[in-house]
Amino acid sequence: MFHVAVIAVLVALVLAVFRALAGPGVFDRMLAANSIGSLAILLLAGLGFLNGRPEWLDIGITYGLLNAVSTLAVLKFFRHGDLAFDAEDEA
Amino acid sequence: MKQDVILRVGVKTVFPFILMFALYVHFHGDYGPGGGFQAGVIIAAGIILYALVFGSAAAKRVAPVAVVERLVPAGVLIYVFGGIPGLFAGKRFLDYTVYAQDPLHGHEWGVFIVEGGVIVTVAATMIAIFYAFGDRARG
Amino acid sequence: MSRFLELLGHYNYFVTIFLMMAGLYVVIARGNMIKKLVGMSLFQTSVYLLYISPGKILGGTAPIVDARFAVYSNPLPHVLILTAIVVGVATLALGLALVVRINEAYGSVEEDEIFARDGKTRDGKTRDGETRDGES
Amino acid sequence: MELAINAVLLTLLVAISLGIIRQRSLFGVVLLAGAYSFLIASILIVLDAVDVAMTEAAVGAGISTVVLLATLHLTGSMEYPKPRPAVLPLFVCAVTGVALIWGTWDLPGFGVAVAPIHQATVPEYLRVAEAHLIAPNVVTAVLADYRGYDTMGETTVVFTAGIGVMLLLRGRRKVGADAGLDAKPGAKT
Amino acid sequence: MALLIDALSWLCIVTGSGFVVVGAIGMVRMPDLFTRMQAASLIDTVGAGLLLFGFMLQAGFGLVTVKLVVLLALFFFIGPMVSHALAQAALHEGVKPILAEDRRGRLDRKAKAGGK
Repeated sequence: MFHVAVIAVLVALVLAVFRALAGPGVFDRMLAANSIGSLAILLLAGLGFLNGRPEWLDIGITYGLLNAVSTLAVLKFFRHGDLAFDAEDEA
Repeated sequence: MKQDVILRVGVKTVFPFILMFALYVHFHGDYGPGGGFQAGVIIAAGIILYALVFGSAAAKRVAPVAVVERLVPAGVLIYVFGGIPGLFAGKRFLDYTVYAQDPLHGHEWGVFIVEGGVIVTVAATMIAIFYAFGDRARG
Repeated sequence: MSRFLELLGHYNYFVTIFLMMAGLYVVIARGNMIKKLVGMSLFQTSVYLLYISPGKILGGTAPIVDARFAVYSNPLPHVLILTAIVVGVATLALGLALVVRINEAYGSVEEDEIFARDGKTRDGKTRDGETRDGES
Repeated sequence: MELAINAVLLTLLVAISLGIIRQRSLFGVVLLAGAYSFLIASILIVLDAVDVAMTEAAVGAGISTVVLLATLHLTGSMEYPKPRPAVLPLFVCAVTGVALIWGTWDLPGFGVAVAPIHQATVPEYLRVAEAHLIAPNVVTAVLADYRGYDTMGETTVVFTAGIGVMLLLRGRRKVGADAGLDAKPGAKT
Repeated sequence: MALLIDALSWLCIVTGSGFVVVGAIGMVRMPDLFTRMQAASLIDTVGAGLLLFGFMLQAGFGLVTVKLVVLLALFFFIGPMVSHALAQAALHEGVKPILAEDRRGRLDRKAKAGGK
């Protein structure tokens, strides 16, 4: 049954990579990159159960955190340009 | 992004758990994937996330520049000093069996100290790099 | 069938070499320095694959010892690459810092423009502040 | 199954790397590099390198994206529109690639346990670990214990790189030199 | 009882897989950024939720389940945060959603052009 999950996630990964390569705008690429991160977490969980060693979900948590960090960094770059931008500076 | 309520609340909630999780990765490194290098990078990522949402001035209150810059060499020194007791005991540099009677426990203590050095250096270096790039932008 | 499986196994090496060449191509064919650095990290990841792929044993599991398993993949390449990754990002940051300084000194990160500008200054008309900046 | 997953992920990796080569906006390159590092982390999971996968995801997707974006802010994010002639580099890469692929024919097959890499030193590590003389995670144990000198060197390299970045980027910008250069036509990309 | 739990986790995993694939197809097929985002959020919420819940049922009580819960909480926390930021940045940047009026207008124009 874990095969089903892993295959589904792989199919979704192929489609997400297609969107990342084809995506007309920057935001489409960003969305696809974020989805690739989420799918990598699901793939990791599925593979862990498939191989009988599910105790490595820590790696998945790391992926999730770093996915959020990189996406927020990109978005902040888009809004302010400067990654270390402060609202206090503006005032 | 400081005005953004959703991001602010979300990051404020997640931030302590990131640091806790980094410590878990560090101390659980003997029994699962993890260790000093990974934990250091995760701590740095947590601080960077904080700096992204609250601005770098707020992040510098959490991790002051002076402290971070002193921690960069401090980690290497912890590593090196972790190896020196072996020399005094007449054994080789980085020989951990001197730390306890039982060689296994000695190895565990040695790995613990050395990994402590690694996490300090890696985390501090990554944060210092981020600060350096961020400060350059404002001249 | 076995021939196909053998090729599928060698696919790892093919992809590794493809990525290596892709990185090399970006480094030598593109003039933008940031893109060159990204190409260098492509090359670097191909080296990770080159080390990790031979360490895998089919049917084995990750080298975290547990009573339930008997066959483990090779941990030694993992150790070498683990440290290489962290060092890799530190050196990438160093390279990017150099690029930032080059951009401040020359006003460009394109190799062609920098060479053109250097050619101009080398014809006797040296600008003091700039050369001193470049040397320090 | 392992081989099939591996093959699919490697193909996606090739696709993303082609995308990185073709992409002219540096911003897009950074985004694709993030996706690339998630994919390579997944491949490392399939190849049983869990510690490496964790590090690669953390470093590649998190830190290097942030550092690259910070650099883009300082330098400007469009690649120079005029492409260079690509025939010679392509030729060099193709020749080198073919030579390297020719070299792989003699390598042992993928995933066989009798390959030479698995014969020396590693069985000893695994035996010691199974006898509970070192930590169960062999990677951490070898990293900090057997190869302690190596890791000390790596830590020193990280430290040196950090110091180098600080030396290059801290301190005041030379405003005069900067302004003089920027006034020249064509200085900004 | 074991059979029941097995069947339930089967159901969850298969449905979750279905949602993941549907979300990914939507991400490729939808016409503009915002609809694509909505399709992609299917992966982050229903797909990931059902898959991880199915895995939880398989894992039983233990550290693995705790980690899965943490992972699920992370998905539910960070997914909406990131989508919110993404949509806001896109709107801020001037990306316009394709509205029903645009579509109807185009259809009307087409109909008129066909009629005349």
